[in-house]
Amino acid sequence: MGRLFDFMLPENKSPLTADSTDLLFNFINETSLVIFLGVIFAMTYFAIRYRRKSEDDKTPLITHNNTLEITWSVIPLLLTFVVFGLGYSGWLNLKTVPNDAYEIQVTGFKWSWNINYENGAQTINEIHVPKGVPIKLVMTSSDVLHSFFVPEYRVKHDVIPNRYTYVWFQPEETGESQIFCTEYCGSSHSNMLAKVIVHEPEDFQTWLDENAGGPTGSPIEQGQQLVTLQGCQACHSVDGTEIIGPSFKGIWNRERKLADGNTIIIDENYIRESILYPGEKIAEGYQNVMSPYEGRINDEEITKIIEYLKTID
Amino acid sequence: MMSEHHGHHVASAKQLWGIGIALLILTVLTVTVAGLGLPSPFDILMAMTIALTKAFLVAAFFMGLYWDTKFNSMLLIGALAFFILMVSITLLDTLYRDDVVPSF
Amino acid sequence: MASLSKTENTAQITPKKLKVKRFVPLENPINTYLTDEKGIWAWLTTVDHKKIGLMYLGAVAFFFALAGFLAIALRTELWTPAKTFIEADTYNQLFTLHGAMMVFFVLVPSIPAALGNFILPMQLGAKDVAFPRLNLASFYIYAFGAIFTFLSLANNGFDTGWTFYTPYSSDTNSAGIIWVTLGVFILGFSSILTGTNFITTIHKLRAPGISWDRLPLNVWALYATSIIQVLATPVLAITILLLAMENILDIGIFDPALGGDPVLYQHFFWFYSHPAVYIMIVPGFGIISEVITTFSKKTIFGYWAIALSSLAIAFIGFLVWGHHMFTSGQSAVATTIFSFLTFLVGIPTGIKIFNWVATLYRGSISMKTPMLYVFIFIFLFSIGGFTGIMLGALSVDIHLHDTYYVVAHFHYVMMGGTLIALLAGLHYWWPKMTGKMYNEPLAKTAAIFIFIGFNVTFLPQFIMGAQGMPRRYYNYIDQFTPFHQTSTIGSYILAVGFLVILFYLVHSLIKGQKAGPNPWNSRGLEWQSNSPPDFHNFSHTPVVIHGPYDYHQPMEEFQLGLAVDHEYGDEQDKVAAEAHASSATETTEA
Amino acid sequence: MANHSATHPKHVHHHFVDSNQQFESAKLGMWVFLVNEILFFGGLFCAYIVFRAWYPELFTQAALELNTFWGAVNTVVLIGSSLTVAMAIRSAQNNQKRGLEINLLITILLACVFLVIKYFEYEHKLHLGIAPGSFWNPTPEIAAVLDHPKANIFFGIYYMMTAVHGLHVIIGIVLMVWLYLRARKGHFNSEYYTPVEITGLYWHLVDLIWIFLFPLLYLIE
Ligand code: HEA
Ligand code: HEA
Ligand code: HEC
Ligand code: CUA
Ligand SMILES: [Cu+2]
Repeated sequence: MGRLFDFMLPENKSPLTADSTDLLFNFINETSLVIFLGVIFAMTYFAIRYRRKSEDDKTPLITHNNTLEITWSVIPLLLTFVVFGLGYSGWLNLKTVPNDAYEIQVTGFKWSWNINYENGAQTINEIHVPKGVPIKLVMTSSDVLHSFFVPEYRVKHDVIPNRYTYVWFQPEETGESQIFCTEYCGSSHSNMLAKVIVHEPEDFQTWLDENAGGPTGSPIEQGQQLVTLQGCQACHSVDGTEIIGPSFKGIWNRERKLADGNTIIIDENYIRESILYPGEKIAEGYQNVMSPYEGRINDEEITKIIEYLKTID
Repeated sequence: MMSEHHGHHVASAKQLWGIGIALLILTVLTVTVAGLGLPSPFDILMAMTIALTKAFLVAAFFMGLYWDTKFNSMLLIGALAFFILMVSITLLDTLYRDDVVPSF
Repeated sequence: MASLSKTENTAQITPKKLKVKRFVPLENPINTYLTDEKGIWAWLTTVDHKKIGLMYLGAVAFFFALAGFLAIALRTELWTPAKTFIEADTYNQLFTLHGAMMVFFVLVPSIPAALGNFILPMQLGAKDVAFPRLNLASFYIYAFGAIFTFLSLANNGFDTGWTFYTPYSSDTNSAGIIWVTLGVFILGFSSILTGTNFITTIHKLRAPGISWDRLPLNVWALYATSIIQVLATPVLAITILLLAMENILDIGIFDPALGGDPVLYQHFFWFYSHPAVYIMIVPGFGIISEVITTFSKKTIFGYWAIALSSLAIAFIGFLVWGHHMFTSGQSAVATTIFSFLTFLVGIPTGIKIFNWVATLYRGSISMKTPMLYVFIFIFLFSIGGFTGIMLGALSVDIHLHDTYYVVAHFHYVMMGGTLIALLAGLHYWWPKMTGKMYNEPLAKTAAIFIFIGFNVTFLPQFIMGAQGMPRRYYNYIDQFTPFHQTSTIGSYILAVGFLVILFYLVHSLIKGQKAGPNPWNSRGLEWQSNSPPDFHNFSHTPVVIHGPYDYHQPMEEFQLGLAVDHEYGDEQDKVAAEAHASSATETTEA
Repeated sequence: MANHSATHPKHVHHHFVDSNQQFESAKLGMWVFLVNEILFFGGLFCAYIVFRAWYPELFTQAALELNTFWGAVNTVVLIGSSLTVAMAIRSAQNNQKRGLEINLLITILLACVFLVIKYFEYEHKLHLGIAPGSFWNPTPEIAAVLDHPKANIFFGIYYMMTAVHGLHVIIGIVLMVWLYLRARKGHFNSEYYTPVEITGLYWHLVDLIWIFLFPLLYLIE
């Protein structure tokens, strides 16, 4: 607290994971500053003190000096040992999840984060967590590499297809913290943002109960929620604006030109195929960037989405 | 006068044929040993030992390292060393993925 | 500091016993390598290392200007948090192209293939590199690789970042990625051939009398670099080949969807690309050593420490690649070891920095442009190096990885280090290469512009990076706006600086004053020739009886023992050579 | 500089002092290049080792699809060609023009035999649908034996290794043909046979690589 380089760091909202990092960050900066100023000072001083006075200046023959050279090899070496040790212990702390941590499942895909809770509640791009409790996020990706980063907690980890990775943190105040995707993942990499929303523990419980079991309501309403939860809206608008994929507005029974030159009418089968295997038929004028939803979404859900899509016009 | 120099050793035909035949025998040997079906670490160890012997023969005599400047041998050994380095460090990751945090 | 002045006299040899005659370079050479063969065709087919060096220099400058121009476009786009003037996909292609070109087309060949090609044989007193035709071939391979990259642009381009991480790169269906991987593959061979050529040249073509302890530090640096080039670049080649196959055929080694492992790709990539950063910086170290002695008129402090630390850096550099993968999901054991080894690189680098500063002590320091760049180098590179240490620290890197902090770090080492060193070398050897002087006041002005512009561009990136601004972001959240805007302004100042350089260098070619053979009064062997040198570098095979940094001896006496007045092959020369090539060299044997 | 060729034999380039320096340089250069070749293949071997360490059972299973007999024959063929290359160098050193030519021809022939055998091996596998990458489409009988989910990766590595090696063989053949043509014109003798020597080094390396590929790919039981 109150160290010279604190101004460089964002607010620390999870002291259990952030403190050791901040400490080391400051330590390296301060030590480096001292050595750096020493080098620059010596260099500038010599440049002035020994500036060339005439072309015939004589200089002494100084080839080396063992004492000095050993000093300036050993001191940095010792310093690096310290830095390694501190970094290692801080990192152990980041890897060692407390036993009582509350687990939440996170799936990254182009270009959203889908979050699943133990009771079936689902959110998109929002992680709701209780304050003062260690949280463990179990993460995977359904397409390419992404990386989960919360600057205010000093945690980051890559999110990898076919593998689970995790991070943990323990927020100590309510409010919101920014989540970034920090592994390059294509066109909208920089829009793959999300928020951690920290509640008082009671409020969190209420929220969780309210959302238990995922989407609710009529099939059409459920379809609407699914379109949001599955992150379709990152690429498909419902009001006709063109983003990355074709807009859903008026999609039903529309004519669709495909990249291979054929034209078809958009019906149930086409939509279903487009969701599960988007690479099979590419709409003309668009890139094949939609990731396959195969395995992430079931038939029932697809039907609901189709019901909903029919209603947008 | 040229052949006196270390770069210009002329191997005798007998030598070369000898090495060639040794390599043949080793090939037959490695196939036979593989057919025996030794238990797990030994089969690969055996196969690699034979392969290394063959490699040594080729490098030392066909490629003439035996008569050549030491520096060229050093290059070959160096290349192998860096290859081994690459593999072993990579294995440090791939073999220990699921391991818990190392404690020391 | 009193102990510093301890002197040693062992290096002094009395030249009188020798039957060597003084060799005096001409003030106004009539026949130089530039006038020797004329016409475009002669240039394009030349096997002269000097001309090839210049052709590389031209190509490197061209790509630098192009990639720098892209950088300006990037910075301009980042003026506002949302779209400023280009689309997201264009932006992504731009930073990929910027990074890939700067690394593969500019920095990797810059010092070795451009300046090194020109200077190395001269510093060895050789007539050419060992394989002149291979040298030319490597230039054309380089050009060929570049063409492929441009073909890639014509085929939808590529937007993977210069690191080409799978599965993004193997899944993308843009044909551009295939072309660019082919381009980089081909380019790798150019780099390998240069390295092979240099190693052989250094071993076999030293002039009589250049023993290992009289090798200029620039040669040591290039030697270390060549070793890395030969050992690391083939791994890049195979990686890139596997990547291309992954993309075309889906062979599945790196693609998790097919059962492969994306982290393995990262190992392969960084096995090359971390050593590659030392391919970029170590030749820079060589230049700094040369310039700092010349302009302090003083022997280098700690010759062996500097020479061997280059080799140490080259070696340790192979053991640390995993520090780019701390968040990637590699195993804990590997992570720990990589972090530990990473710091070790700092030690030999520190030794160099301290030795350079110590060289200044009691020197006769002349602040000409090359020297100014050396000071800038030490300033900027130290910052880059220290922030590298920051990134090597495990817990801190978790926070900083893939943020602008990393972007700032590598610009400080690559631009603040290598590129500044390149500028130092360019100005230092410019009179030798062209026979002309450049405009000193303008050069200093440009250097100051670059220094200021650079810091204004990249210092804010440290802060916003630590604040959490991720890299490769087309849009960003509002809180980072002031940092980005400062950075953008800085990049414009930088551009002005480079335009000034472009202006006065061209001007110098046309109207520059004659330089004379040795305008800096350097003791380096390359300066004991005409400027510009003639076709065979020296009209006589030099017999060297002094180290390259013997500033404690008067110039007259120094020159006296430098070269013999006869063709090598004459009996008398051989006697001289054998007498003085004490621990040397293959070349003196008959 | 006019008189510098006086002491130089024709084949010695101007920037070398003498023939020996040139020869030594060429050989050193070739060795440095071989270092690079080793690391190049090293990448493939590294991938092989990593996957073998992960899925040993896959490798045992998949190697059964490779024909040990033909692999062994090819090993013998390559060893033979290495021998003839060594003999070719010897002939050059002894000024035996005829011997040089014949040895080079036999080498080229053996290299071609190697490729032909390789071709039939590939052909056979492709026929069974054991094809690289997206062409992976094994016939039902094969699929029954090779029921490992990552079998495609083993063959991905197999094809990469053998194809890259095969490419080196082809390059080798081209070089040998070039040597043969020069040998016929009488370019080589005991004073100057550098190209034969360094091409020989290259060819031995190609053999060396195969010496390891053979047990690693074919001989896993
Ligand atoms: C010329 C190129 C160059 C050079 C020389 C360096 C030098 C170093 N680099 Fe850097 N680095 C890059 C180019 C370079 N780097 C690039 C391009 C990337 C990003 C790639 C990408 O992802 O796109 C990168 C990324 C990068 C990372 C990964 C960051 C991340 O993605 O999370 C790390 C982590 O350890 C790192 C560390 C280091 C270290 C320890 C050094 C050391 O060599 C520095 C040594 C120097 C000093 C330490 C200063 C001088 C020393 C003293 C004055 C003595 C006193 C010293 C001590 C007390 C320690 N670098
Ligand atoms: C050699 C390495 C090098 C150099 C010199 C530079 C130079 C610059 N770089 Fe770059 N940069 C990289 C290597 C380099 N960069 C790499 C590897 C990446 C990562 C890419 C990735 O993520 O994949 C990157 C990424 C990168 C980013 C991050 C993009 C992102 O993550 O979203 C940014 C943003 O500010 C940036 C800016 C700049 C700027 C403003 C310069 C300026 O310094 C440029 C100044 C130069 C000029 C303005 C040219 C002017 C020249 C003339 C006018 C002609 C004169 C000619 C002669 C004198 C010969 N670079
Ligand atoms: C990564 C961005 C992205 C996401 C996320 C995404 N899509 Fe798409 N989608 C596209 C693109 C681009 C296309 C056009 C190219 C194509 O046909 O594959 C498309 C095409 C479609 C089509 C065919 C539309 C037409 O007009 O031809 C449908 C239907 C569709 N998507 C549904 C969905 C649904 C439902 C979801 C969520 C469960 C979703 N998409 C998520 C990018 C995305
Ligand atoms: Cu997801 Cu970047
Ligand atoms: Cu690195």
